[in-house]
Amino acid sequence: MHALALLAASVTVVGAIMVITRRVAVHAVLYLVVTLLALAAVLVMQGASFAAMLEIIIYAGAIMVLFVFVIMMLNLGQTDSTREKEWLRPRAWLGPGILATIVCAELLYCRRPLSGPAPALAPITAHDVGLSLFGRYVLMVELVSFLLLAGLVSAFYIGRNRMGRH
Amino acid sequence: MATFLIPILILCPLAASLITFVSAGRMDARGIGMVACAGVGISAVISIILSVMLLSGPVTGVLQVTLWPWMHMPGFSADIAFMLDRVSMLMILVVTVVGLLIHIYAASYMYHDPGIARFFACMTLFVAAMLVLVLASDLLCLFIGWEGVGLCSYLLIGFWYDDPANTVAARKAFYMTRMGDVALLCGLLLLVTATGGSLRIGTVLAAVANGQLAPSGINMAALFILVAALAKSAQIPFQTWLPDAMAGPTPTSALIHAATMVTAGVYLIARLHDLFAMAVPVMALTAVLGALTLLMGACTALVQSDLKRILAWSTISQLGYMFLALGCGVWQAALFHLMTHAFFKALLFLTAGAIIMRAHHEQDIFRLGGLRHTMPGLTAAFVAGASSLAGLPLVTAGFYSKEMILSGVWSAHFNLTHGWTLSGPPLWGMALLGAFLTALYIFRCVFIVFCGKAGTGAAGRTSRLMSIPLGCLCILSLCGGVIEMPDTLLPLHLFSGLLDPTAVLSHTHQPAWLVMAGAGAPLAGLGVAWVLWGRSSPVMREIPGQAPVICPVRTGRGMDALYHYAFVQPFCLLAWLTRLDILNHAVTGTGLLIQTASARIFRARADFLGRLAIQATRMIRWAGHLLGLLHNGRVRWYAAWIAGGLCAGLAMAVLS
Amino acid sequence: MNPLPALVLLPLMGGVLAWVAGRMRAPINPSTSWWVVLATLSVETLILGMVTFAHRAHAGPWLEHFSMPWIPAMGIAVRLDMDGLSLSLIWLSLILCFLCVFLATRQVTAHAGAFHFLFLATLAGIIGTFLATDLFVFFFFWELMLVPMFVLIAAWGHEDRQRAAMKFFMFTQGSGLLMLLSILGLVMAHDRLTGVLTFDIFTLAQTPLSPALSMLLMLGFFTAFAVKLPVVPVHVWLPDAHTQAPTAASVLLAGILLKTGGYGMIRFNVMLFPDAASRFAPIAMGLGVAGILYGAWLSCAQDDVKRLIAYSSISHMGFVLLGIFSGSAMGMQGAIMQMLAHGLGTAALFVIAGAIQDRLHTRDMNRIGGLWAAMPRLSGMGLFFAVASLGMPGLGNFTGEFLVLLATWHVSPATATLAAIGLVPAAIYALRMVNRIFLAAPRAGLPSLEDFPVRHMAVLGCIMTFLIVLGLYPQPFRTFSVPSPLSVTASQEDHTP
Amino acid sequence: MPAFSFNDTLLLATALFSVGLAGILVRRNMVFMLMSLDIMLNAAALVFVGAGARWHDATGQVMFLLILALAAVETAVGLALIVCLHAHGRPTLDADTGNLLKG
Repeated sequence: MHALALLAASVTVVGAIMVITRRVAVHAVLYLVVTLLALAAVLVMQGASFAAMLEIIIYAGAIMVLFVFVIMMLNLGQTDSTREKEWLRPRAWLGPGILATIVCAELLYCRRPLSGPAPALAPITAHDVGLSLFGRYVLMVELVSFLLLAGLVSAFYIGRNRMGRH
Repeated sequence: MATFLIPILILCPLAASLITFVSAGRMDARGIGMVACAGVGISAVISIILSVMLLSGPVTGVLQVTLWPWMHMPGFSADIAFMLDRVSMLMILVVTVVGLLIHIYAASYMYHDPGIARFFACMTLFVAAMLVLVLASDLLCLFIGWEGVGLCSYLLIGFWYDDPANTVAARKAFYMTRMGDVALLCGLLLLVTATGGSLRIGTVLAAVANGQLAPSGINMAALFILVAALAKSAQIPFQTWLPDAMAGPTPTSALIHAATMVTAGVYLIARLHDLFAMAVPVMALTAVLGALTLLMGACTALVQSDLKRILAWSTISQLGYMFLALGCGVWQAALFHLMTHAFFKALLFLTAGAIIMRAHHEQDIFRLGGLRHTMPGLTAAFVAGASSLAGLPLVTAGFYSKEMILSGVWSAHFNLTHGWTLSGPPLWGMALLGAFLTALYIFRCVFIVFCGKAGTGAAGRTSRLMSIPLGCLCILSLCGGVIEMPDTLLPLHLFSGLLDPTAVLSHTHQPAWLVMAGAGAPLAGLGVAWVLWGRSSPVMREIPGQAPVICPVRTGRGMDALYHYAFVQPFCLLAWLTRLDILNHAVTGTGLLIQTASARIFRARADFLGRLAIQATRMIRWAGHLLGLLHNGRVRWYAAWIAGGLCAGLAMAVLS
Repeated sequence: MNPLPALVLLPLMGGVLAWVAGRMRAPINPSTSWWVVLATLSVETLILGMVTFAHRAHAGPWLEHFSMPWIPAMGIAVRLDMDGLSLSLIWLSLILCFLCVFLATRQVTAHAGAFHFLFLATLAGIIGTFLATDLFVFFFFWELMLVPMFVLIAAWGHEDRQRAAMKFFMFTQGSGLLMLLSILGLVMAHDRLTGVLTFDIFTLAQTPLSPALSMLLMLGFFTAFAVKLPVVPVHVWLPDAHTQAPTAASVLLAGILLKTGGYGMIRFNVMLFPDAASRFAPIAMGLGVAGILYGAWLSCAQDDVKRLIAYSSISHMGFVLLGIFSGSAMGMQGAIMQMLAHGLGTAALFVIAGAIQDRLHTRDMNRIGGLWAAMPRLSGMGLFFAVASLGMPGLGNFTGEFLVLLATWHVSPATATLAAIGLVPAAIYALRMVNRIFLAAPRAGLPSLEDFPVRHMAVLGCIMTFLIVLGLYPQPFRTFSVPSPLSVTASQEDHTP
Repeated sequence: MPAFSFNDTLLLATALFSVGLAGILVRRNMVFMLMSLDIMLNAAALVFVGAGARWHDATGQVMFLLILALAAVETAVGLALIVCLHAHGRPTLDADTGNLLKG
């Protein structure tokens, strides 16, 4: 394994851990951006550069901006961070930590090393993805569009409702 | 020809019955009367034709016709089959001819009754049922007629149903005869089991003759059939229904007493006389019961004050004669008396009906009186019938038939078991006494009603339609008996020769004084009656009504009361007590009991059970609380449960 | 095309149609559902007529056979077989349904559609019961006819209907469970002995059973049928149910539902367990005689017309029980004749009683008074059927009773005599009814009554004719309605035509 | 020799998934819960892409796209809800207070 790969993987994991332990929401968002960027690097190393691009543009770009906007709207302050601190006492970590550890251990235990020669890494280009996407999975694309539309409508509805109240 | 005529013979009255019943309210009274008379009249003509055919044939000739198989199966077969031999020939002649006369009379008598259609429907059905009864060659087929006759009598006795007393009388008649029917049914079952599956009269009698039946079986069968005949013919101990049967219209009474119904029992025993001849104890019982009945009937008739009731009791008494004759084995005499009795009793009833009708429905003989001046024709008819009933010597039919019975009884002899014997002379004495009493009571009635001071005024005239049958019956009841004479007078045996040419009864060994005694007894009765009631200054106008012996007898309620208190009341009481179905109560009560008991037990164990229950409740509540914790609505907990489930699932997958 | 499933399904479908017709918002005609029922019955009659008169392919005793696997894992199949007995009983059912439809169900105005649906559902259950030769299917239909009848009584009955319906349900359901236990016991015993799990009675009839076990199993069946028949100690539900049920349901109950008990006894007691049945016969005959006498006795003491008729049914059904267990073909045929005749006669009596109740709104004989003057036709019919009920020779009941008595006499004369004595109270109750209702002085203040119209008379006249024919010429019916032995299976015949 | 073998991908995805799970379970603030959810979704997406690379199939990336869309929708709706809740008097955004089935 390349050192670069190792680095990207460790940044990803550490970033994720930082995300769930931060008290201030903006910090967490920034760590999440870091995590996602590192993940994009991992994807590139797997030859999925198209996916990596999407990860950066949509996830780290669009979605995270959404988070930032919302956090800004929520207008979080010192009281919130102290409350977060109060919520994040070590006792609260015990149960979830054990549970997550068990799940992790079990998943790792289940993971069976694949035998046989790994094929040479050939990049899957956007061309391939596009062919597949609008060939075999065209119906899926339509469904996703419905989903997006539904999300759009519901988000709009919830937001509009709030505006109507005030 | 005969196979065609015999069904027609039965179908004619049946069709008339159906037509009159269906046309109720659409046809006028005249038309209904004509239809009914035509139905019975056609069958009367047919029966005469059939008689001629039968008599012109060989001596033992029998006309057989099997219409269709009724029930055929392994072990049993019965057919709707008819048979015309000389006995049934006599019966159909009596039934149709007398029946026709009664119908003609009734067409006038019932002219103004609104229910005339129902009346004639029942009357013609009655005749049809009786014809089935006498013609059937299968005992089960006979049973159809037997029950049909009972049903029709029920309908006719209760014809004027507005008065509950009439319907009670009708039901009484049916119930009484129904008991006999059950006995007959049992007798038939016994016979069919013994003969191996057939109830053909010929087969049954052959089986009896062959000794297929054990003596005890024969006795039982004869006893069963005797009970049936007793019930149908109103003999002791079933006599109580017949006087009450007067509740019906008078032509009905005439039909029941003269032509149909009560003669069925006599006919049945005469038909099965071979069976009875093998059952000596039953024969003796028949004779004794007949003799007792004839005396009892005569005594009761002597103290009655109701004209129709006198005649009713006289019928019971005369039927006693017939049973006496049957018991003594002279069934020809019984049938002969049956025939003459049919003539004179029909005459008496019809005349009585005419008298009552003209006397404003007055039936009490003491309120009538002196009628010979206002209605001489009816007086003549009634006297003719009365003298025939009394058996005045030589000039009446009743004399010859009664003489035949008396001579037969004299020579009877019963060898009962264990050395007990019963011989004829005592029975003969009773019969003679009965003859005396018969003359006494009927002439008492004649003298009271027709002589003496005028009672209730009479109105109207007897219509011609009513007088023609009366005239015919007068002739028949006076002259109908000369076809059979005692040897002492003239060895003329047309009647018994007609019935059974091979065994003509002859009583040459009997002393001549027997006939003299038989002739003397009615004359003595007539004389005494004249002395007591007939003279212008009667010795005894009326038997003291308050005498304790007479009173129950007069009302004829002695036996009635006994039955009432012994059977009817307990039955009603028990039925009333159990009307709500004790078993129902038992079951429902058990349910209630269990319910109460469980409640009791629960209360008794309340501390224990209660604690148990409280504990259980607490546990359940606790468990519910625990479960409720799972559903606390907190998303994170749900997520935790999902993760836990994932853990568990994976663990199972891993460890397995 | 096999007609047997059609026979069963047609009433159900017709019932659903009738319900729909009754539920329509603006019905074209208020009696649409009635017409639907009539059409259904007509088609059913047509099919049955085809079955009856069709040329039969084989000469065996079973007329028709139908089989379709249902739950093969448990050996359950929809097996329907028709022999003469079931055919004649189905004919009886149809005739009585026509009687109901013409004379009784048209008066039902409240929820007519639902009423007709339940009516036809009951009919479907009854027909299925008569046809099923698979014990599971038999049990299914047995319960199927129970539920709609329960609803009919509970919803359309008279004043005390809830209690009566509950009683009816409890008794029949409880005994049905006993039968289910017996069925399962028999199937399990067969499975243990042969390793074949099946509910087919032709196969099960061949099971060699120990005497004690077969007696036990037979008693389970017997209890269920005895409740339905009914036999005296468990007759308790019957008077209430008959009295409280609406007229049509009374007719169905008395006319056909009771016959399923008799049918079951013939097919599932005597034929399935011949040995046990013959050992049990003395007790059963004793119960039969007790039923005859007890029913007649109680019938004499009733003031309620329908109750009187109900108790007389108990008495008549005593003869059926006696005949079935007399152990001879003659008694069996007598019992079948008695069932047919009783079905016709009592149904007609119930119809007449229902008509009286419709007009006078009372069933109390003390308050009805004489009807002959006002309604001669109805009264004449009442008289005829009352006379038939008392066992007049020449009518159907007598044929049955005589054969039963004769068969019983072969076994035990004393029993037969006792049973014959039951005919005396029969006369008492029948004539008591006649003299209280029909031939009596009219009660004062009787409202002006409408007599039976001619078409009703025609229907009743048909029933009358049937009774007379049964009484005077029973031979064709007798040979026609012989139950087929279980040793000859219908499917075998199909294989070797 | 590829930079990332499939085994390594799975290892990484498992770690990410577990961390995301722990985050969901431990945080009461709904914003953080949403972020944790995103982490878990990314872990799943990573497995798809890894599998696609391993067997050289474009389907892996198609699935990645779908998950991306799903995440976008989820985030959008979730954030809208959060904003709404915050405006309606639940400023703490505590997920545990929403258990009363009342608005």
